[in-house]
Amino acid sequence: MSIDWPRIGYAALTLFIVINYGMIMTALVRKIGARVSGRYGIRIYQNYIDLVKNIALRSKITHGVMYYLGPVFRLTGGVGLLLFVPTIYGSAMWSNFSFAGDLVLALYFVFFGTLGMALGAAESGHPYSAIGITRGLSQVTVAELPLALAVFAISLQYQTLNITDIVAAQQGGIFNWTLFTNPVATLAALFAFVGTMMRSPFDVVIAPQEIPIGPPTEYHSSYLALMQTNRVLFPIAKTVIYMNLFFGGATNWFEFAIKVFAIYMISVLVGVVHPRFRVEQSITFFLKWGLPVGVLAILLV
Amino acid sequence: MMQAIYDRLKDRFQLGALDVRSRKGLAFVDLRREFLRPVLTELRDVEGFTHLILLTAVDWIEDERFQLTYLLNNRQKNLDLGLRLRLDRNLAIGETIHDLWPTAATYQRELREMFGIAFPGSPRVDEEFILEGWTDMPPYRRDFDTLAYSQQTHADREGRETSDPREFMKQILYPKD
Amino acid sequence: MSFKDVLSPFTAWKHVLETPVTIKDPLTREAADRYRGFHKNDIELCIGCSSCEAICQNAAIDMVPVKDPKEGDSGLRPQIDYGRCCWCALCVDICMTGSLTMSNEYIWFDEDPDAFRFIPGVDAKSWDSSEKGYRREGGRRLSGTERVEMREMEPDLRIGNFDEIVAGYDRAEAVLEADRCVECGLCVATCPAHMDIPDYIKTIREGDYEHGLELLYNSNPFSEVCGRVCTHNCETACAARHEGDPIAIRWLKRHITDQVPYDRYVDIVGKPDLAKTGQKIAIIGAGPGGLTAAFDLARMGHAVTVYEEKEKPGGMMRYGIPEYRLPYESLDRDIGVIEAMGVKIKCGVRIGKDISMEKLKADNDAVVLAIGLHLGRSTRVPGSESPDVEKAVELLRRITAGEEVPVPKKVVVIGGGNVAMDIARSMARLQKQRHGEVGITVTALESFDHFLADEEEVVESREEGIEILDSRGPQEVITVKSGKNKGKVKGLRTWRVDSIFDEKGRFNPHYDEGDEMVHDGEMVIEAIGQVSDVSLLGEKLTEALEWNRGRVKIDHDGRTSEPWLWAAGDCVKGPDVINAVADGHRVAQSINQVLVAMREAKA
Amino acid sequence: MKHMDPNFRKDTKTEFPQREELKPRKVTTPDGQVIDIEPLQDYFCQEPPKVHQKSYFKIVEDFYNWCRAESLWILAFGTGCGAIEMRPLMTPRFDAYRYGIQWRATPRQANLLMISGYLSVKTLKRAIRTYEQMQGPKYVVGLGSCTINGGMYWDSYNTIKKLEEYLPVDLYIAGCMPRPEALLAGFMELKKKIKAGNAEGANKYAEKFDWYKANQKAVIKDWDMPDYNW
Repeated sequence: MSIDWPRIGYAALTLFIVINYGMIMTALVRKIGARVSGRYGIRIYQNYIDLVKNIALRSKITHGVMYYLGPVFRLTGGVGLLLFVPTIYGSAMWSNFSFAGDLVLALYFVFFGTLGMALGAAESGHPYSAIGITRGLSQVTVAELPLALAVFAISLQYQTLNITDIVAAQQGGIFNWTLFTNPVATLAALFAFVGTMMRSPFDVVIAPQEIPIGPPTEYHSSYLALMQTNRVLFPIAKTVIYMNLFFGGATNWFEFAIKVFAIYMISVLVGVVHPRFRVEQSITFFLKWGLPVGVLAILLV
Repeated sequence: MMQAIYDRLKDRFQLGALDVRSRKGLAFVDLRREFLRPVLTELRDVEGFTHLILLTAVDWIEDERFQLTYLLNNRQKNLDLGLRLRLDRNLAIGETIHDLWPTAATYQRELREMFGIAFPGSPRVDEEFILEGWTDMPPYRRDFDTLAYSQQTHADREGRETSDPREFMKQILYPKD
Repeated sequence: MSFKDVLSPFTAWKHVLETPVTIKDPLTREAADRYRGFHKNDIELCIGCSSCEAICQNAAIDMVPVKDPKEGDSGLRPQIDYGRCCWCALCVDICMTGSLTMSNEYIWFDEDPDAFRFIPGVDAKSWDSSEKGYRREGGRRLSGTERVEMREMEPDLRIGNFDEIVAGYDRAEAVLEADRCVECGLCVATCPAHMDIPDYIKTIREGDYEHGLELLYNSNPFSEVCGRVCTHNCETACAARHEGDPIAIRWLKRHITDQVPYDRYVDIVGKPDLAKTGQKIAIIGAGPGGLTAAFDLARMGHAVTVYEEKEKPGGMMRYGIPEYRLPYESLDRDIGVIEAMGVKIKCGVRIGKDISMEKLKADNDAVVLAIGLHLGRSTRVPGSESPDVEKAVELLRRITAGEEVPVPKKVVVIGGGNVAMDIARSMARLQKQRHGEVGITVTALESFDHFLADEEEVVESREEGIEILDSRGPQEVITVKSGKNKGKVKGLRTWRVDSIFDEKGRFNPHYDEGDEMVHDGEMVIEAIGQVSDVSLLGEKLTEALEWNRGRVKIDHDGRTSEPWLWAAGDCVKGPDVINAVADGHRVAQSINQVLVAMREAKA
Repeated sequence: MKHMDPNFRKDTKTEFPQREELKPRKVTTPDGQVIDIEPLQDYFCQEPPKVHQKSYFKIVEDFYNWCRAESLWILAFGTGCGAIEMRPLMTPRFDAYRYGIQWRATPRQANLLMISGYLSVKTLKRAIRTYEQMQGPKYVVGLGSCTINGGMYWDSYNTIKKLEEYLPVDLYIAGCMPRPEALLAGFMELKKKIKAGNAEGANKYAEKFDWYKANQKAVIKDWDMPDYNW
């Protein structure tokens, strides 16, 4: 197999664009959230400063190899997810490493970061990390169930596991989107979306006052900077999947920006105004509402 | 109402006079040590004083006595009754009542630490409660001088000096007197 | 969880387009008008009484020297430690002058923790000129402002007799008055005898009168006397004076002496328990100065003998102060205490006549001259040599001694001091007894603005029917020129005074000759000052001593140029009891030092 | 002034016994091995803090300092009553986030330790551990009278008076407590100090480590932790 060097370059460029987009967008989202609660909120470039500040810390302590690898895995999850998903439909340049079975890989990557994080955070030996991981894994598992079912439903619907094909099937008008062709599956997927974006009411994993930040309690300096990078990258990568699967994908960067922002805002819309669920509450919620909708989606197909 | 309760108990338990100087519905009574448990039990089970509001101590250093105050509350009738018990200060051993009210164990732990009153049999009574690494005399005892202790432990910031007006004026106005 | 519960939080999104509630610029935000911010102190108004320091629960305030003290101002100023302060503002609430206030400034940070200590008003701060901030509201004071009124005998009841006018506080009144004291101690330094004023006022509050009495007699053996007639300099220095009446320190002192039975006095004051030194001291004059020195020296173990020319001891306290102000009984009680200390008082002995100065010097280790001012001065206006022109001190002495004095229906007094008031009021009482009515005119040189007599004396005199005229300069005592009553006084001619002193401050009265008055009276009494009768010293000693403007020259401790002779009291210093007492203490201290040195030199 | 007994002497002789769980002991593992355990040695790191050098290039260090100042992460640990004054800063009324000031729930991620008022000896112990767990450069701000000279608790047997003897303090803010505005003003001052490169408390702590430890151990009698808790 020959290495397609330009493709790697384009992928790196994609990564760069998405990270910067994420930096600005998450800051903007925080500003919007602040506005809802009557504040001005952080400066739009605050994320960059925080990142540099963390990198610039002089002392860094480590708890072992896995502790060190944790954020790396986490970032790998985000990068991997993004790289195996076509960012811009119809553009060879921005399709990254999309291939025939990439939907399965993408689903795997959604989990990958979380697992890597779990290993790393566990090594830090902090009890709050352990609590956070337990909460996180149990909640993510349940929350992703509707997504899995929805993905199952649409792969049945489109008879493919290739994301590019799924996007292609949705082209030609807004009513070709899965949102309209299979609203039940979309709804099921949105349950999962809201549930895994680490926002209220499903953010008990990082409950800052209760189990200081949860899994990343012990993370700081460059480790934290890596995780911060992932934290702006990963949600967007995930949003890209949702965009591709249910909202017709994007054919250019402008459409990409608008759609990602809009889809992202769904979780924000819920998140900034709702209080936090406890773990068992959110599990019950997903089992009671998310799962039936997912099953219904499959049945309807 | 309080008087009626008092009258029912007074002779059987040789209670002291009923002190009702405080607000309405609050009274205090002195009692002897051997009657503490029977009186508390009777008050709790018969008279409806189901709640132990607090158990605290007063250091009557001049009389060489600790006074324990058991403040009970009757929620139905909105009555508060304080039982006052005097202990020899040099032999400060109280009687544990944690079996009557589990919460008393905590109060007794506190009294053990802050006043040095022992309560043999009370759960965890000898463990540290609030203080950590305390080696001096119990700090709520009145012969413990908190200001002196503070100055011997936590030095004041330097540069503080004051003058007494009467001495200062005398010295300046009548330097030779 | 109903569907509404899920949806209703979304209504919060309506805020997204509203202006945030956040304060745009919090760094320049002013605090409330009455915010308790950083302290300010009006350094001129402040008297350094340390009430703020005393009330501070956090020991945040130190009193530090800022300027030299003057009367009623300790010269200290509060320094506040913001490592202690909790901005409770009790210091502002208690401030006796209202000088300590707070600005509404509240931002202060520093790297150096020692920077947070400052003297408000002295160390310049940005908030010094701030108009806003916390201060006491209107009349609100933690300590009372009004003095408890002293009950006095009504004028028409008191005028016909020499009974004591002032009733004294009862316990409740005294406690109320004592409660106003903030125990600052500004009075202590101001009192010549440095009495422990705040401490004995405290004993009143606590009801421990015996301890109070002990404190009194520690520093003043004439506490009964001073409780009645003291010139109370302390009250002019009182911190309470600045926003109300000063504490009635004199009456509180009297209250203590009133409360303790006399037979307990000697026990409480305590007889000297020192071994006798065997050294002897003679004191000439049984007035406050001499007797105080005698009291102290006796308590130091010396043998003290007091020689008094007059029939009874007490000096000016007995023969100068009328009985209605100071009952002889009170004086006798104080003298009784002094005698109980072992002091021998020999009355009716005039030095220079009965015993010579030389003999005194030879028989004693030290001699104290405390002869007071017993000779009246004359105005020397024409007619003042008339036999009907009397001197106030002389007349007062005769009244006290029970001698017969002429009591005409109309009397004119020259003078505006307390002695003038004393003689006027004494004569008024005699007139009332003799004639049933009062006819006294007091002509003072000073205007009422600069009057010498105490205001209460003036008020009470007027209540008793005495006419007081200010700014009148005596020009002539008018006598009957002819006839049966030739030589008898019939009045005093006075001119209005324009000014008393010239530009250089010397006594040089200037009169308005157009404004002439004639005051009718068959007797004129001069009360314009006194001098000492130094004739007892004898020629040789008078020559040997150094003098200073008519008075014996003394050093700080009261020692004259003759090493064996000390002088104390009015004859060398100021004209009142408490100064004489202070003098007595000083002299006793000095003599004791010398005597101890002599003893040690011998041993 | 409060009355003080001049004859009172604190007990300086009694040593506080070491806690049972910290004593060296032998433990039998599940597989039957017997091992020695010395908790203070085994459970904690024993390495003292190091002085960290500044960046070699001044322009880089300046840029870093600017970022450090503009991204001030505060540990949300209320050590005293002043903690309540920080809540208005977090909430819409003052919204400190717009100045780059944020609160972090863990010392690892925080740069600024606020000593918000009185420190009892017990809390001091926690504050020291917390401070040492923070990553440098780190800053300490003392709030109010209590941290400067004991404040209201000047006569308390269990409250320390001079904070700078135990931790390197970058800034004190006067008040009891200082209002949120005063806190903000203090933060702005701290920012200036950081940008000027003068906020080197962490290095100072490392340099004078022995002095700080001696002071800390003078008041904390039950020193049941290693000398350096990273």
